[in-house]
Amino acid sequence: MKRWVWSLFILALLSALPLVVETQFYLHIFILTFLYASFANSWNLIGGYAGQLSLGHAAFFGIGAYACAIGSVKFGISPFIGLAIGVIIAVLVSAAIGYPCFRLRGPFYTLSTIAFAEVVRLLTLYWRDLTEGAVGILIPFKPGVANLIFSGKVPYYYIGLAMMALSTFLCYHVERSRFGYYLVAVREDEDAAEACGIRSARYKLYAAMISAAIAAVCGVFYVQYMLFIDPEGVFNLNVSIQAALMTIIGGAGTWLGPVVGAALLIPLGEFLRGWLGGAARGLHMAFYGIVLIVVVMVIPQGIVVTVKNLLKTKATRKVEEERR
Amino acid sequence: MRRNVLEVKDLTRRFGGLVAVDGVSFQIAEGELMGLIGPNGAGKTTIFNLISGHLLPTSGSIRFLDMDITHLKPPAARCLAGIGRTFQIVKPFGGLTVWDNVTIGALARHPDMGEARERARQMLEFVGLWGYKEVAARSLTLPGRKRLEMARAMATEPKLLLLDEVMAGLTPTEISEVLPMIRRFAEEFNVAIIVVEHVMAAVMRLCEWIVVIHHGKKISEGTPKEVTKDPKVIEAYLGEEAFIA
Amino acid sequence: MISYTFIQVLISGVLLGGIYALISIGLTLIFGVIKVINFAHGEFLMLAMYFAYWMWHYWGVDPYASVIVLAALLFLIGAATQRGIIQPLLRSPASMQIFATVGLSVTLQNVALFLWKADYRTIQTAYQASKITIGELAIGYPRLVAFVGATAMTIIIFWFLKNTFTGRAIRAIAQDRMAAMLVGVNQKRMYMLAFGLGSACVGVAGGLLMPIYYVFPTVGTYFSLTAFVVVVLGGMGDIRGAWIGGIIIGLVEAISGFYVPALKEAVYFAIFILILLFRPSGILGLGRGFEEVAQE
Amino acid sequence: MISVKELDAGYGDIQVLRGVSLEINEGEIVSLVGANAAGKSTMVKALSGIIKPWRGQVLFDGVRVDTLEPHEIAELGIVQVPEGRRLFPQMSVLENLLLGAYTPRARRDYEKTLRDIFEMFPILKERQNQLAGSLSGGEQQMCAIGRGLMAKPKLLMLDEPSLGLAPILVAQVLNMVKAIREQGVTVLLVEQNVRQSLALADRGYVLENGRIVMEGPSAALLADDRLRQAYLGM
Amino acid sequence: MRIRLMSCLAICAMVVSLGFVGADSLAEAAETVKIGAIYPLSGNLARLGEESYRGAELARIERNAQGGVWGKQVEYVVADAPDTNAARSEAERLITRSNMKLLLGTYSSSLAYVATEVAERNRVPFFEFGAISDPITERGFKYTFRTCAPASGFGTIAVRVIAELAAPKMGMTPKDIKLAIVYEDSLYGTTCAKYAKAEAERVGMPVVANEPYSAKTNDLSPVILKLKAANPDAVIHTAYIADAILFSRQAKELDFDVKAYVGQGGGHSMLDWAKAIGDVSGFLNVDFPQFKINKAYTPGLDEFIKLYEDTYKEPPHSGHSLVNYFGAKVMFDAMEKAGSLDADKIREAAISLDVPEGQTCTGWGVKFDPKTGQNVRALPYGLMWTKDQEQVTIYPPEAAVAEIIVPMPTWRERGQ
Repeated sequence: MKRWVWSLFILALLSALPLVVETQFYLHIFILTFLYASFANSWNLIGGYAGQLSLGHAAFFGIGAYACAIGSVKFGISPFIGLAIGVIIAVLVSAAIGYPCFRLRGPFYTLSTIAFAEVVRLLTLYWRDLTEGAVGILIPFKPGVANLIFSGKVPYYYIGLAMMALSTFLCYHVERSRFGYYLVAVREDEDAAEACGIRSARYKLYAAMISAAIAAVCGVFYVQYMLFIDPEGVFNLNVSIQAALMTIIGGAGTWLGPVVGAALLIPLGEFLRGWLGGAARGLHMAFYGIVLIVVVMVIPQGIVVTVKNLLKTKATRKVEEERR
Repeated sequence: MRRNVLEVKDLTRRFGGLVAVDGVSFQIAEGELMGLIGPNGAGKTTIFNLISGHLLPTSGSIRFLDMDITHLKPPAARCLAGIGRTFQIVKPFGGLTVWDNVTIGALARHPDMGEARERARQMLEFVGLWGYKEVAARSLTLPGRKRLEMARAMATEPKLLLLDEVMAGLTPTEISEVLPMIRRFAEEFNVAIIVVEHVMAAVMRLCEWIVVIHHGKKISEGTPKEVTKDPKVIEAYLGEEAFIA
Repeated sequence: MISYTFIQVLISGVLLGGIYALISIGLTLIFGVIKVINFAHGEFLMLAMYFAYWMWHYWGVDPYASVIVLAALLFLIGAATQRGIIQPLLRSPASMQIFATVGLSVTLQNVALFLWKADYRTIQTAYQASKITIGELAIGYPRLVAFVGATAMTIIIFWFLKNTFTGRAIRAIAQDRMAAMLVGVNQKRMYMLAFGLGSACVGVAGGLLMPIYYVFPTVGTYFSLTAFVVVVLGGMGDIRGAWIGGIIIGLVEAISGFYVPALKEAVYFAIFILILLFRPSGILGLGRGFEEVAQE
Repeated sequence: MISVKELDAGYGDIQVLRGVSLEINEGEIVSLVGANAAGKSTMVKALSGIIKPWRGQVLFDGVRVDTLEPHEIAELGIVQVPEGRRLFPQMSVLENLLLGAYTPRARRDYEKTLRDIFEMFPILKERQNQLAGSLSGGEQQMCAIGRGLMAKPKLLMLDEPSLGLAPILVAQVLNMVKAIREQGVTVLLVEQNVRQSLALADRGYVLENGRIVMEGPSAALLADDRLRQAYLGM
Repeated sequence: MRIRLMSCLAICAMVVSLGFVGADSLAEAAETVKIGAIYPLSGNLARLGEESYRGAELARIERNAQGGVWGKQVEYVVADAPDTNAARSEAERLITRSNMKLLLGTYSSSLAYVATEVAERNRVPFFEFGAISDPITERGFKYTFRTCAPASGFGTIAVRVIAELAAPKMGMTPKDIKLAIVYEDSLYGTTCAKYAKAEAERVGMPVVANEPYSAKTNDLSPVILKLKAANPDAVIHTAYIADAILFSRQAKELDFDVKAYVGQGGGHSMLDWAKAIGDVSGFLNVDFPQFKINKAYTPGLDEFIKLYEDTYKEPPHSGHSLVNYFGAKVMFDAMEKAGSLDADKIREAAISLDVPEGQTCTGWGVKFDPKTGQNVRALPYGLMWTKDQEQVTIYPPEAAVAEIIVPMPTWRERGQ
């Protein structure tokens, strides 16, 4: 129960923050952190729990964002309906792509996801009439709840916070549910999972669909916040890499991992860009790369699990030592 | 009369030109313990894979509890039908705790998390791993992992349990601990158990009935006594009388 | 109807294919032996091209003359990557190897961006605009050199793998690691050699490409995705497959570029996905060691 | 020539060998027999350096070799013909044989060795350009043995050479083992086919569950009923 | 227990990082006027971003030497924005944390979209000096002002150069000239090409080919072969540097010749392009003012070049520095007139500026459209490359220093 108390406490703390913090820039960083944490949560479902290493997740993010932007700018549809459409398209596409691609293993699955995201990017460039191609879509700044556009940061802050809290809660719940157990079982050993009565293909597909849905929601939030979207910005390989990066650094397959990863990397990245300015401009991405290599080689399980292990009660450690 | 659980008829499986399993038939009843033995590469594990659905047969049929499961896919469906198995090379879900491992098995019958965990607890107590419930499966010792696999398979509440070399690599003391446990599976849960095993002494002590496979064919079957006396079996294991010397 | 234009398109496609083959050979070699996909392969190409550029810029070395040095440099980089990053991760899950090389790729790209800025650097040589004309058809000299270079490299590497003790040892370790160790092959050294050799190929490619293209920090991404496509098409680990795959993708790109220019990349990525799904062993079906990794 | 002292070995944390000691003298054929999974192959792998012993020593001509890498052991002349042959299936017979002579010591006069081997196995000469994967089982075994001999072994370890062969071929292969010994190569023969291999060997060791349970001259072992028990459990 | 620790860790990490970011907020110094400057100074856009920034910086140095604005020294708080996400963050940071009341930038259109949007929401005036995409000033923003020519101007001038200068020399009317438009398919190329097409249609010039391609391509021969098949008299090409080089090299290989070839800034403005191709005499280009221009039309240009060379010890890389220099000067004038950094006063002052063409260092006049904030007296120039790899101004006639050469030499005539 303590866990709940603490979660609520932190949530309350974060909720109270905008009352104290007046600098919009800080709120902006929090909003970005919430967004990326949610996006990383989405990646975590398929990449962390189900162990399917996708580097094409930007496609779903982009599909959500574009569906909403096209809907509101071209057809005057409310962004709420755009959101629904984006989620539905993302889910359908993820099912259509996931089903055949799950047969591929290791690097081949990863390659196929990269190729898939590229195809989506190229199609976006190609369907100019709908997407404005490389020009991108500008959303007119018309504040209002109906348009899901706000003039201040605070509404975005709370929506972002809710998005992160919900997706994290979802991951938390998944981790403790039959569904989550099944995903992890499939990741750890597919044959053994089947022998335990788990239809591995089906559960991977479910995970891909839920994950795509969350990614699409993140995309919608992104576009409503940025009010501008272009293929370079959302379908970039770096977008997919970042989602994976944060999850892996935080701890793939743990509900807290993506949040920790995002909370570390986003502010750090903003800080590095501001501070490294001048002499070391642009080095923050190189820094990300090095961190990734180091994490993979030194603490492949990520920060959360490593810290957890350090904190393990003596009793558990004793048992483990006895075992060895 | 005990009810027949599994009936295998003329089971055949080819890999390219190689006939790994060649027209094998046998059957097993509730609560029965059967040994499936044979020299290296005889095709025992292939037979297990055919029964558990990890492979599909080229010809022949498999009946399980009055149901034709010859082509039932995927393997998960067979588990849900009531066939549990372990793997020759143990496949625990390494990153998960012991309790979680068995819980995953139990979830097959108890969708409710609480029930599944309770069920898993019972199985862990049964195999004597309850004390290690929070330990990561991969840090268990080999005998521990073998027990874990059995507990996980039993947690799916099978009517038929396939044990693939659960005693290989264990010391005689460890084996003598495992034997009664397997016997209790059969007795207390009324499950039919087929054992593939290389530790002959253990198989002979454990099983009521032995089927001997050689080069994919069934060459003999009977009680342990009958089988060990069978010249065909001796030849399969020890080779023909020397004729070069 | 085969018009002159169409033939010219085909010629362009084959020449472009040569360039793709050039870059893909190293990738496929590394995969074939170590079963690791080097996601930083494109960045290695970028490094090679920068080296070629600096050598031309400071010492006036013709890029064609610098290929030997480039190959040696890249060999060292490749061997060091294998020793320092891949070897410690050999027993880790494939995902860890993927992320290590992805991390390397991100790092190299951004360090290059920092050190050398985003400027496009080109070199000027006397021959780079010259061409061979046959009737109305034109074949650019540098592209022809790249094509011939790719073909020669395919042949040389193929010969090396076939006819030398070391080459056979590399193939042996790719086919059966344990058996190769038993005949006395030093696994670690062969892995370093294979990674080095695969990277050396990209060094040669850098030298041969410099008269045609320009170098900038993200030039690798222009080629690496295509190289993945080529390698999968040709069959992972198959040197000849990489050559043929390169030519095919070159042709596909040229032809689709002529008819549906905006979608030409989409066309070959679609081919890529289809190949992965339906014929993962590649066109020649020689991509050994692939099925075990690729499919259930 | 080889002496193994109190060797423990296994995979991961699975212990297979428990305190095994054995001796092989120069020019002998020693047979290592035992039921499936008794630890025979593990023994051979430990000798080749494929797995590192946990405890104990392996001395080769008085020098410790258990700490060496597989390729260094191969260079010393301890050569294994692995279970299941493990040929390089995508390479020709000739390439497989040449790879046998990969170590510098063997490479020096590999052409002569190759001629000798072609003389010994004419069928390999005939098939030298065929892919090894396309050979029949018996031919593959000969190719594997040929590959082992190309390394100019001082000790040749044959792991289950008769596995999966028809009886007539088994006899042929085992006869070859005799011929190899006559060329001055010491042989460690690991076999399921107890009767035939013991008939061929000078001495034998019986492994059961990772321990040596019997040892002695072959004839004595063959006569002992405990041998059958070790295999069949009763 | 565990959860608590982890959560605390996460929160701490965030707060600590924020603290670091916070540390760089500069102490307010009363005697300086601070303006936020957003440019891409790292990443792929850095090259021209840096060049643009230099121009703005020179204007500041000059202004400070002359006594600054309202007698106070001007200081820039510079932010690096390599991509749109960063542009948004940096704009937020400058406005809400560093309390900037005025922003300038950005060189790149997508960065401008995002940065101006943030500024507008916060009622902070934004002076855009270099980004050309038209929609930047078509969103009805009250506080966004663009001093430079928009993309539509590029397309228009490109067609006018062909129609007004080239056509008479070729003995043709604009309606006879078969025009091909080819462009890289990102924001920049697409926009320029769109306006070129519109202008061609307006003057009745038939467009026989309209070919987009990806600037990331490795091979342009299919595009060139398609153009060749369409057999145009004139080509308008919008490209970045990489594809400009690739296109020209492959055009040379494939002997693709036209009578008039007009680039639209970007790659065709760069000396690197000329160097990579060799003989580029006769190639036309539309761009911001370059340095070979009728000096009578551009008073102050020489002083700018001198200032640049004195400050950076090298000649300007491109006209980007010049237009940013021009833009900053206009901005300072507006500030001076407004008397304070109050957004509405700045707006009022900017709109009231009125400078005719031919009296500034760029030759551009100053007159902001009150509806859009676009400087309506800024149009790009028609340029031509010479044998010495220099660009001379050929259009408009008042600014011209050379005559157009049509038809331009064929590749064969160029030799090599």
